[in-house]
Amino acid sequence: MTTETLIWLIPLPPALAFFLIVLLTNKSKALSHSVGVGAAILSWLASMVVFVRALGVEHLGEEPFASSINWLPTGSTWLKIGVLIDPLGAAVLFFVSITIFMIFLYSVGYHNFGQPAGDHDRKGLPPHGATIEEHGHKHMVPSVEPMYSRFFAFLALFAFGMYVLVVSDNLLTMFVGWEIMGLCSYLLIGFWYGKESARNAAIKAFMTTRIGDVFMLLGIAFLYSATGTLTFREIFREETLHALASVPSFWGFSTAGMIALLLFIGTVGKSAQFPLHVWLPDAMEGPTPVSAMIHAATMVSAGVYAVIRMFPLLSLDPQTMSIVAFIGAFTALFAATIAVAQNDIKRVLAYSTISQLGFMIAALGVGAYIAAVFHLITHAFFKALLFLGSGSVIHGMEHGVLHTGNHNVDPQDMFNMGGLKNKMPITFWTFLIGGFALSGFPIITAGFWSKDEIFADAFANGHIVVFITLATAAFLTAFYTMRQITLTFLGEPRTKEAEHAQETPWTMTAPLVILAFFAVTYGWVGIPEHFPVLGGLVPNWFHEFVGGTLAEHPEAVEFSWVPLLTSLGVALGGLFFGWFVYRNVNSPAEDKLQIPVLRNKWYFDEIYDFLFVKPATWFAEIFVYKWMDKGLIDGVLHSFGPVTQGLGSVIRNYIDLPVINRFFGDGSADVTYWFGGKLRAVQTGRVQHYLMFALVTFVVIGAVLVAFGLLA
Amino acid sequence: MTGEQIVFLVVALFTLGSGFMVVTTRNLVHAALWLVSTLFGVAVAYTLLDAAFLAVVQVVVYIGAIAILFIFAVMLTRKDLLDQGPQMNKNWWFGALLAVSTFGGLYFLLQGWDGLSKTATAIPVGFDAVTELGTELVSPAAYVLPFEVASVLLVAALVGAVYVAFNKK
Amino acid sequence: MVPLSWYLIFAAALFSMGLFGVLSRRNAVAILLGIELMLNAVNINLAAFWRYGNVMDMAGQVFAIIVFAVAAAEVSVGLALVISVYRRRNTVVADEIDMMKW
Amino acid sequence: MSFWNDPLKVAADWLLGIFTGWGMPEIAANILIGFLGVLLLISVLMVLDIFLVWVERKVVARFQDRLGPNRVGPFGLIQPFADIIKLIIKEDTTPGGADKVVYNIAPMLSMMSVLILWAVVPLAPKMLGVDLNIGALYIIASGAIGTLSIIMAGWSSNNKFALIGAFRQVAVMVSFEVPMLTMLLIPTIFAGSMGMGAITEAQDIWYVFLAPLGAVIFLIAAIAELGRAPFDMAEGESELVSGYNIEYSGMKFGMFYAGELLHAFTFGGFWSILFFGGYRFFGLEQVNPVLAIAVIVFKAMLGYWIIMWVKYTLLRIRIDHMLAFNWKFLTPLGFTLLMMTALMNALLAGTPTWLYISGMFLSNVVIAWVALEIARSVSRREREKVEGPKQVVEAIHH
Repeated sequence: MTTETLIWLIPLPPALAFFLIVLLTNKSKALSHSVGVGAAILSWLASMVVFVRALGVEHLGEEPFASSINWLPTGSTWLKIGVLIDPLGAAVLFFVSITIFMIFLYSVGYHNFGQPAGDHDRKGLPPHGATIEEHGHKHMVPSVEPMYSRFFAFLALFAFGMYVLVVSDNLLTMFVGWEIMGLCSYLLIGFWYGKESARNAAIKAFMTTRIGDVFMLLGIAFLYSATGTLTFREIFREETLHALASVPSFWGFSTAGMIALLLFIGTVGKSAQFPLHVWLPDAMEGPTPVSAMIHAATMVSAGVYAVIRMFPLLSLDPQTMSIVAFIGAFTALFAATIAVAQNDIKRVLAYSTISQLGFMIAALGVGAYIAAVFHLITHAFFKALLFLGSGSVIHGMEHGVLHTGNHNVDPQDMFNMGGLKNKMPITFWTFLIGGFALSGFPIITAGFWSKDEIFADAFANGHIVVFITLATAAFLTAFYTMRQITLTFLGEPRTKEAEHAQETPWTMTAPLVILAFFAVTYGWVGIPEHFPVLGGLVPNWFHEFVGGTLAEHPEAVEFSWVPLLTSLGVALGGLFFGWFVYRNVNSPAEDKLQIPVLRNKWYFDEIYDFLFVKPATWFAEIFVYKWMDKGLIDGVLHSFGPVTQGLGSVIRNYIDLPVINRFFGDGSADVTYWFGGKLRAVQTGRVQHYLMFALVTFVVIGAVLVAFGLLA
Repeated sequence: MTGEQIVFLVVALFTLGSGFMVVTTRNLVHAALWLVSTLFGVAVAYTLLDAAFLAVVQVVVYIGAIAILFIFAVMLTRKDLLDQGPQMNKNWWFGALLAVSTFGGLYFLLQGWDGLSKTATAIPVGFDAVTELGTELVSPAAYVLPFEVASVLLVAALVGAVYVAFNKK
Repeated sequence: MVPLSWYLIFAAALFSMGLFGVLSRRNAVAILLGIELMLNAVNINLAAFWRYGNVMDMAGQVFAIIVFAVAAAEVSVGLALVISVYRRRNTVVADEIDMMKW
Repeated sequence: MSFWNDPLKVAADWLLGIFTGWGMPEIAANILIGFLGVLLLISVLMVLDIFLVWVERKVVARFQDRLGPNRVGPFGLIQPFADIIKLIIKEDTTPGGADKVVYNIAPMLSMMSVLILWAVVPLAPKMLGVDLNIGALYIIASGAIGTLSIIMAGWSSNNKFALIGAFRQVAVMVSFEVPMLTMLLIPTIFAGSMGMGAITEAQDIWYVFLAPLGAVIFLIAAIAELGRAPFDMAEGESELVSGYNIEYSGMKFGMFYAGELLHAFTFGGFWSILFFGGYRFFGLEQVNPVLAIAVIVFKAMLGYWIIMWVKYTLLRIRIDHMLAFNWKFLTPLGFTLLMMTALMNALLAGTPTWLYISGMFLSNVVIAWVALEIARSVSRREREKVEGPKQVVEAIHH
């Protein structure tokens, strides 16, 4: 099979799995998850084959795997859709397929497959656990998710969307995948629709991302009207870009800049950048695999991926670049500050995700293309690892909760944990690796290399402000990461639940181990040549490979000690302080950093509530509903009724009954009846007579025709 | 008057004669048998027209199936077989009149038509009508659709006939 | 060489005979016999037009084949009707089968 | 062009020379020669027919563990002539109330329907009456005439046994024409022509290897067409005395009888032509036309032998079973086989010969197997409906 065909086929298995599960196998849990996981494996294998073949190609950037077909006729020409795997695509495909596969695997364990059905579990609520009788005494065990199959169906659809987005060679199908994922994130965040918080979170996420998507759609439309094509390789042709850059548009932006900006807003929504970041922390209401899915593997990466795709367009306009850089850096810092004061283990990770995405965006803003991609991938690995790890922790805690039966202990609150190191060793070590990678622990972890590269580029390109901001953010990152680890794993158990927490099944730990492996090693493919000692031990493969995507290959920045020392300092310092401050903090009260403004996320939700939600509600309920609808429109409508009635009765009495009914209706009936009475004698009921009549008519007509010379 | 014309005239007279017997004989079985001979004559006419396939199909379908079916039907409806009463209905003269007038009309129309006296061109060598017919019957470019429709019609007729004639007791 | 007109007139005559049979026989089976004659006349015309027209164009023969099929169907159904009528009303005289009137 | 390579041609030329020598116009001479040829063929067939009577009686005798005719002449070879003389000198009765004309035409038609078949039988390369490119249909057409003769005989002899017999026979013949025609189409598919000569020439491998099932079905249909056992309900002596020819006596009966025998032999011949390569026998036919004729006669004899074998081995089948067997089993099977053959032919076109042959053969075998399985299960269900499910009798322990 040619690589192109294979690429076409990659998104297929999840889609099929979705329909299979929804339509056929949703009765059987085992069947459903085997279908789902099977699909994930198939796509993963295909992706790996594609990836390996991609590695084999020299100058993949110049001639990537691409094939396209005509889709929509647009006047004389066609709207083409197709697939494209260039170095960027290959790299992204690599981690996406792996993470998706891992998450499928993980979900099996997370939803307690194989456990008995819950005593009083209801659809739309998290399982509460089941009582089982074991040699004499009852005790609670985790119970299986009631909507197990549905979860895998959604997951599969989500994977489909992501694959479509990655392999598509044009903005249109990319946007389609983008929207599919938007829908699925809505469905999955609101998966436990029984919980009001989940419902609200789902709606919030949907709405917020929708804002971005609308702008993105505008950008796409603008691009199409400007260039007449949506295919990347045609947009990124030299003359096209030049034309776009030269034509000015509104507010001093060039067309390219404007388009890039609009598309970027889409990304802001999707990957939760500064103004539209609010939905992401709430999205934690979804099951943990969803969090990992959305926050590491697919959606947020998708946002960044989109911007990276559009980089050639983006880089044309310095104004846009600076905006991007600013937003990225600001997000990085400010999300980090919030993360410091969160107690929910997953929310911390959520905010750290936002801030890490900020890093990537900022990197793009300063033109560090490769660094952005690199960080995207490494981050995907270690953040997926962290989320799954936290999920595993929560799972263990839930086990403890079930054991004690005290259900008002929040298994996600870090202050309820502590000392889990010994209870859940695998989870602990993998989580530790993930955390160090996140905080950029020097040399061994992947996070270090990607972050360091960002610093280096930012510094070398002379964006000092961005550089300092990011450095601060990085420090905070290390800090809250260590805080999290300390509170969760180190020290003594603070609750009985924490004492009875226990390690999770292999389906959950295996992905952790695998991801941990990548979280460490993936950094080594991108070690800069000029790095002291290590530089050049392993070639900077990543730079070479991904760099090929761009038309002119970006050369590596020359080495400088400042960023290196900075990153070393912030990472180690942050980690140290994190441990030092929280080594014996046992309750939120003792936590000095719990200042309200941080706890309440700078009051963003409240501000938005005041600025947008309240007015919208007022407009809808008071203005439109009460005044417009009830008052004006209904009034008018109600006045119609009587008038029409009167008119109708007049027409009936003076026109309908006498004229239509009597005269035309009955009259015609009478006439027909009379004629029928006269003519019925003709109908003898004998077939031969009928034939004779017909023939006579025929002969007569023929005779007439001939007589008047109309024939022959 | 060539040999072919003589043959044609003989065949035509034979056919018309037996056709006349078909519509006039009192004994219906004889009528059916006369029909058979008429069909034979038509078959010979086909061969004179170099349509051998039609001729054979005529024999197979009409004589092998339809005529036999008629004989069956005549014997199954035995009551009127041995002919009490007239075989003609009471206004048969009018039918005859109409038939004759129809023939006259057709003849008149034919008189007015120019392509009437044209004679057949020789069939080109190597042209196999049967092969051609077969390919055209099943080629989508030509007549496969009517062909299929005809088959459907036959199936419908088969089912219908069985259903109608089935003795529900 | 036989001119086309002979065939056409031959067919016309056969057709008229069939018509006469259809119009004036009492027995329903006999009526069907007449119909057969008419169909055959038509077929002769078709074959003749094929032969005297463009031989390469098989339309005439194809039509003839279709007419065969139609004739077979018509006879089977017609005779089936006759038989079932005979079962129910114990007659095959067309004039006596006249329930469908006022 | 010596006499031995193509005797008929030489003879024809010779005669032409003579006739034209008498000042006869060439067309008339040719017509006359053709007529003479037909005469020759028919008379040869008649003699063969007489010989067949002897064969039949000998064989049936052997089957029934008798000696058969052995008094008149060596091995009773003269017996049939004696029979014929007897038939001829017998009184030729025509029952009162019979429809004279029809009654007398029927036997001739019956004989004719068999004889005209031989117009398309290829006796040797380039030696056949007329190479119709629609030979297959021609066979069916002659069968139609046979049907006609039988119903005429049955109806005209004004005898209810005859009528019932004729009805049965005609019903059987009309029904079994369908699978027969279907099977005729299978060699047509292989050879790409309906002409008997072409089919024979195309048989480098005998079609029985390509369509064994087809050969079997054709044989069954042929036997039913002949109205011989096990399909001889039409003349079931036990209830119909003798079926449609009950009233016939003397040479008229003789014609029916001879017609049936010759019909059987002819179908043996067609069987061999369609499925066993006709006059072809490892290039023997190329040596000399006489050899070719010998080959095809031999093969036809074999076919005839098999038909007799069946006749004297199997029991008579009830008429409704016969028709049900045809419409519910044989015809669907035939259609399936035809479709499958056409399909395989299209699929295997251009593949090496061994693959083509094996593919065809296997498809036949598979279809046959499936059909038999279905038939078996259905019949088992029927049987249980009649006599209830099998009781398993427990062994009694003492």
